[in-house]
Amino acid sequence: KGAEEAAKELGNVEVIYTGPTDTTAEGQIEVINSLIAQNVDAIAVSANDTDALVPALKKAMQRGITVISWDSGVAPEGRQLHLNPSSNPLIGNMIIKLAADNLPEGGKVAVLSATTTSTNQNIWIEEMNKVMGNYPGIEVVGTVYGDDLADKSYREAQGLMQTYPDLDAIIAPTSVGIVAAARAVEDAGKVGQVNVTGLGLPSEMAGAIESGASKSFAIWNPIDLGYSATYLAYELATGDAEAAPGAEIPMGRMGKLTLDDNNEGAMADPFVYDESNIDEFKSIF
Amino acid sequence: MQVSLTTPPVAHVTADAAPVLRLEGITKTFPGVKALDGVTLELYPGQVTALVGENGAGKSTIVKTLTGIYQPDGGTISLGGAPVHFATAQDATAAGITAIHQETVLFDELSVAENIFIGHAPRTRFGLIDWPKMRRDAQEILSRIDADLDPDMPLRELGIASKHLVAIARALSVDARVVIMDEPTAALSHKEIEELYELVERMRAEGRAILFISHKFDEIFRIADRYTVFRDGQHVGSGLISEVDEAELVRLMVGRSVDQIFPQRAHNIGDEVLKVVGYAHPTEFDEINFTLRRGEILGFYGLVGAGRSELMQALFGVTKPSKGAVRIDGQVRVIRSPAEAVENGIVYVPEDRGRQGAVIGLPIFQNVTLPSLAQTSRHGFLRLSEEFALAREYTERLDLRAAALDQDVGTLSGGNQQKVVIAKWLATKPKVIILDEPTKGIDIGSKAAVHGFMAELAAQGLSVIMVSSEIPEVLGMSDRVIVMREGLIAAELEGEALTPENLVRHAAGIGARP
Amino acid sequence: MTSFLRSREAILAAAILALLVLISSRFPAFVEPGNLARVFTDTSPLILLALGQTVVILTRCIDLSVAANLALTGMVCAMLNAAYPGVPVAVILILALGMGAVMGMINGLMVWKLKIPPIVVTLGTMTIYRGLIFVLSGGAWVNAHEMSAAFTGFPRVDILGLPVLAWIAILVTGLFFLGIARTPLGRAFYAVGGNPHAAVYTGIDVGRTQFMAFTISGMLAGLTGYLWVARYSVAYVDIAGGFELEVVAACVIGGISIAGGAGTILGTLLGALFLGIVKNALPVVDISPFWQLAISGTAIIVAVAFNSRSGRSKGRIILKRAEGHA
Amino acid sequence: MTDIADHQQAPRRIPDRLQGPGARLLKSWELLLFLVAVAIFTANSFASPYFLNAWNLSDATFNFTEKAMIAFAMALLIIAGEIDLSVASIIALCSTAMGAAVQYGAGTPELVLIGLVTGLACGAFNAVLVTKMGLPSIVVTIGTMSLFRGISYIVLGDGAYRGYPAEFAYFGQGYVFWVISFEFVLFALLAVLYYVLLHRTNFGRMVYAIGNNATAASFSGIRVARVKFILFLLTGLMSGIAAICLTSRLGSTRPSIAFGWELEVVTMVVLGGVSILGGSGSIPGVVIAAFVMGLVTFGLGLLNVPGIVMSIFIGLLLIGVIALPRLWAMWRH
Ligand SMILES: Nc1ncnc2c1ncn2[C@@H]1O[C@H](COP(=O)(O)OP(=O)(O)OP(=O)(O)O)[C@@H](O)[C@H]1O
Ligand SMILES: Nc1ncnc2c1ncn2[C@@H]1O[C@H](COP(=O)(O)OP(=O)(O)OP(=O)(O)O)[C@@H](O)[C@H]1O
Ligand SMILES: [Mg+2]
Ligand SMILES: [Mg+2]
Repeated sequence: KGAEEAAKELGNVEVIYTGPTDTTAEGQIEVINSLIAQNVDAIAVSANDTDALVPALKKAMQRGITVISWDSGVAPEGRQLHLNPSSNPLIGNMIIKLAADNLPEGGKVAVLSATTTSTNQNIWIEEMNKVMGNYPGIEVVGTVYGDDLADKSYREAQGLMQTYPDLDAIIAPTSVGIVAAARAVEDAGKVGQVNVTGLGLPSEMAGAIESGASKSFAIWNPIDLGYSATYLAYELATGDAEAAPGAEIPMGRMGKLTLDDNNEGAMADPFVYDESNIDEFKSIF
Repeated sequence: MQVSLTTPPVAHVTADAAPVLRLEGITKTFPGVKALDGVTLELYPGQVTALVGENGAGKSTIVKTLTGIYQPDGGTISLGGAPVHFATAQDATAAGITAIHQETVLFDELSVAENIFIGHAPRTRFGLIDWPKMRRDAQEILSRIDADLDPDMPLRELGIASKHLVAIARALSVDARVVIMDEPTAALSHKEIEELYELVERMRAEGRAILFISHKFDEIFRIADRYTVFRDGQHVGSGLISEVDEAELVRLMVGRSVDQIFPQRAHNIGDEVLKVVGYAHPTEFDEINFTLRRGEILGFYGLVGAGRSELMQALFGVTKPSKGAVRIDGQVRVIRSPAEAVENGIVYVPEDRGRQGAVIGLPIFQNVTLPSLAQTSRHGFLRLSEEFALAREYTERLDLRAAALDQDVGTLSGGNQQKVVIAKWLATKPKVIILDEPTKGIDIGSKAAVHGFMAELAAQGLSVIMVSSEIPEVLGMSDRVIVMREGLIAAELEGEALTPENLVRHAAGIGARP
Repeated sequence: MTSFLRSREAILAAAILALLVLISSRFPAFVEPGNLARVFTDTSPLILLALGQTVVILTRCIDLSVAANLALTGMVCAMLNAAYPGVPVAVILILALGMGAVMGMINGLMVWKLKIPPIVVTLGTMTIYRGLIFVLSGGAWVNAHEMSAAFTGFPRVDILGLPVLAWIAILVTGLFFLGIARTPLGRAFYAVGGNPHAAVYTGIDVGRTQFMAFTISGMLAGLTGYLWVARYSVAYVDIAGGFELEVVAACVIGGISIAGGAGTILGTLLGALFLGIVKNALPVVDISPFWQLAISGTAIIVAVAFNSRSGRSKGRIILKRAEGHA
Repeated sequence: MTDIADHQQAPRRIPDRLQGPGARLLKSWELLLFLVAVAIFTANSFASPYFLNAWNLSDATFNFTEKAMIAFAMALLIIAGEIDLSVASIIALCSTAMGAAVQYGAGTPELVLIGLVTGLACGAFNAVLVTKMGLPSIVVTIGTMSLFRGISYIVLGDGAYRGYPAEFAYFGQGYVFWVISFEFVLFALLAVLYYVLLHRTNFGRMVYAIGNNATAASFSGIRVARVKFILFLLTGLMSGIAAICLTSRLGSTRPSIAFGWELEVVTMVVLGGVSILGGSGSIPGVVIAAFVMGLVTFGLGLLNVPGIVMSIFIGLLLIGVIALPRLWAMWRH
């Protein structure tokens, strides 16, 4: 939706949106190949495998196509720049802060992560661990993987509550995982004892906030993300901007993106949702 | 023999008794075989009609037509005077016709009681199967035939004879007007056979019509009131059993005198080729010793189920014997697989042609060259021209009737399929060829051809083992005959001793029963 | 009784008990009744589908389309609920059963009337049903807030300490025990798979029976589709992806012979529970969930090797004197 | 025609063949499939202006080359009446083994060797279970499908192996000549090899015989278990080769690599006219089916049809090509 908004603003842009129907890297490569074949000017990809897409994207760049990755990244050699929805340290800090804010006395938290082939979660968890020192009394007791499958995430969340009967919070930095974890908490009758937090979409989490299974969670605005990615791809493809460390590239109403040494940049801070503002956003995204 | 005891009272068999079941002009054709050709059959209430005929005469086919398993191509069936049509087996059961089929049509995973009642199990008020009643009824039927079987036992745990009793119980579970028994005594022991006879007596007394198919003349003359004879799918005679004798029945069945049809041949028998010493198998056969000489035809006779096929398959390496040795041309050979048997010059034409003989789906020439690929190929690569040449050579020698050599062997008639299987083996230039029921299910013309080239093979110095259940064939073709019974060699007959009476006596164990 | 103790089911039950003892030695909480009930509830969808698959395999067929059928029915139910929140759950249940049954019938008809091998038919319909979800939904998700409370709440309504989902699994298992043991159709499944040739002799229509098996399997897949979507409160294209193999695995572990005609409902139930317990226990006993796949693979191989060993038939005995010893 | 004339002159002579090569070709499945392929090709070139472009077509071949390599061996296996559903998992395990070797500093030759040997070992494992223990291959390979990939997951978890040597990239990304990729050359070479193996050697003949009637084949002196053993080995080996190509193309290994490929391979084989019940089928059929599937997915890809919708077409194609002739026969009756 955001991509179309940007396209309209820019005027001469046509957006081909394919996927997310291919969950395997091999499938994404086929899609990229067909995009290359159509001589598109730019590809903006949210990868489900950091490395596997690199050869295909390299080929695209060799044929003069602008390649950027957004949200879930590709290794640096496979793209010109990467747009992070937010900076990784910020997210890492945010997710643990959300848990800690509700645990003034400290407590045990566990992480429910996503699929085994996406890198985002691991980076965030890494960043989170770096700042653990700032939250005394909070103990991360374990990390499990729900593969971004509703049923598996649900089961893993159940498992966490059994293994650690005195668990205080589950952090799920994945939109599938957080919904499933909230369900599991509700079904286990542990609303109030176990707080679910992490990254999720207001539309999916509205129920969990209402029931109290989740006190708060965070997310960036996906519409803004699509908008920014489209804008960046346009700027690079038209040659108006160049992706190099330190460069500042405009992205319309979202301001400018500043690239770091890895040609990565962060869009904006994640935004926190709780019962005070959930109703306002749940019908938007 | 207690013939006098069971000679039926003449009052039963009056000429004006109306048949309860009447089949007229029934025709049934299978690809390549006319199994039934306008046959007529009548069954009378309170009488046992014996149906006799050679293997493949069409006896089982008429049973299947009568029980709704096959649909006849033509003709009428009338029950109690009214024409009937059976689309499924259940229709026939509902009309009061029940059968013990020749092949076991039972379910290994189901219990004895259920095997008896499947398709017509007693139901409760709610339409559910009433297990307690089914068990009780099964128990009752089993005790009626004196079968000491637990109704709850899974069938797979029973031996073949017990399974046969279950099949009999199944037929009796229906209150039927017409009871058909297709070779019911073939798998039973002496005691069980006696009990079966008593049962037939009882059913006759109850006024049921019974069709009794058997190859054993003694039992036919003991329990039947009437007879009907089929030959090659045709009705060739029927009447009261009291008005025929054994010789007349045989004449009707065979329809020709024995020496007329079998080829004359020179008996120039050479050295010993094969010697089997002390062959044994835990469940199939024991103490098998015999020799085979060059140019000889050795017959193996026995009732169906005597274990001949198992012995031959062990010689061919399909099953492993537990003891014993084989010498070929004086040297001890170990044969663990058919491949090794072929390498040692022993080949086997199986009884079950469709399953073990011809590779249906492959063309004729590929069937013929299958064991000879090493000959026709070069460095493992096929040479089609060589294959066609080899296939042509042997199929033409056997006078195969086919449209082309690349025709699927499945489209040939039974006899011609048999020729393909034999051609396949002749092409390997074997020392010993084993033919298991070589003319089973083959029409008369092809039979003569098969007999003709058997004689020719022997004349050329090949040694032949022929397993056959047909007495005329055994007598007409063999130089020497081994009779098997219950997995053992019962007798070895030669020269003067080779008479039908001797064969039957040893095969059935009459006078030899311990 | 002794024959039961030697049966596949008893051995599988013993294996499950051993597994539970092993887990409880380290994590006593796992075997608390409350948790076992949760494990059972969690395994309920697998049980439902495995029961349907059982009758299909009994008739010498296989149904690879169950997971896709589940997902399609689930999506349709979810979309219906999102569009018309007022439609009562009873109607949705009937719709789910009916839609699932129709998809099963399509499989069954192709097997029965066109004589296409079941594996080819269901391989094809598996991709078609799955693709239709995308066509219907345009790839969009139906999320919790779009579903009505009655819709998502139904499977988790608590009756006597167990959620409705678990009760449905118990009810259907009960129906299967009854239906397989006490109805002519139930017995026909065994007859058709065990000896299709002989089935004809007893007046059973082989193709029709297979058709019925596919219909039942499809119907259960449809029912599970609604329950699944309601339970996890989300419907999207990939739900239950690859679940069909887990379903077949449950049957195989439960001793259902892939050659047809052999196996029991109890076996399937135990096979599904075995997989369910393993799946639920791994996160608890802190074995990496990455072990799960290898463990279920090994279980399948061990089960099939074991079943073929115990199921070897004795064969017939010609040598009369050998009969006594064998 | 001449054959029949001969037949009339010498009545007892049986002609070699009933129909000439032309008539046989006309009735063949391969021709039907070839026409389908041509139709799809034509439709694609009208539907998308980007279709008729050498580089694009070359890219399109990657959609099927690796799967087709496995499909060749799978075709033989299915013709012989068995099946191997573990092929995609063998790829995962081979790729994992190679990735692990990279961490120990293995060079390209060692990697290739490890990939092939791992594939063979997996094939041998299946073969022993099926031919020595007499277990049904469909169940065994559903089991090993979980087991092999499961081992990859145990080894790798959510990690990945990368850092493959630069030369290793050649197998999946190299071009032999202009737009002709190494993978395509390998595919073509294997197609010829398998054609010869199945249609021109004794071994191929035995495969057909076994598939049509394993008992009769065994009764004809064929060592059935040995032939099947070799076929499982071949399937494992081909999966190893496919693993080398795919790993090279992706430049990294994750346990989810090639997920779901087993069904695509089986679909390709069945679409190629191989009877799932065994006994019939041909390599040319499988080759054309590979092209058909590649063309369908690439053509629809150019129209930006999502992958999942493409699978509907593949599913319909699979059922349709089998059902339509039967429906036609029923309708004419
Ligand atoms: N299903 C079938 N398909 C093809 N041919 C068949 C079939 N059933 C029987 N025949 C053929 O029909 C003929 C009659 O067979 P049938 O079984 O009726 O003989 P039979 O008199 O019962 O012989 P036996 O004494 O050996 O039991 C045989 O030539 C047989 O090969
Ligand atoms: N496992 C079995 N259960 C029931 N019947 C069987 C079984 N195996 C074989 N039979 C039946 O036994 C009969 C033949 O047995 P077998 O071939 O061993 O005996 P045989 O002495 O060689 O007789 P023949 O060669 O004349 O048939 C066949 O009619 C066959 O259908
Ligand atoms: Mg008969
Ligand atoms: Mg025999």
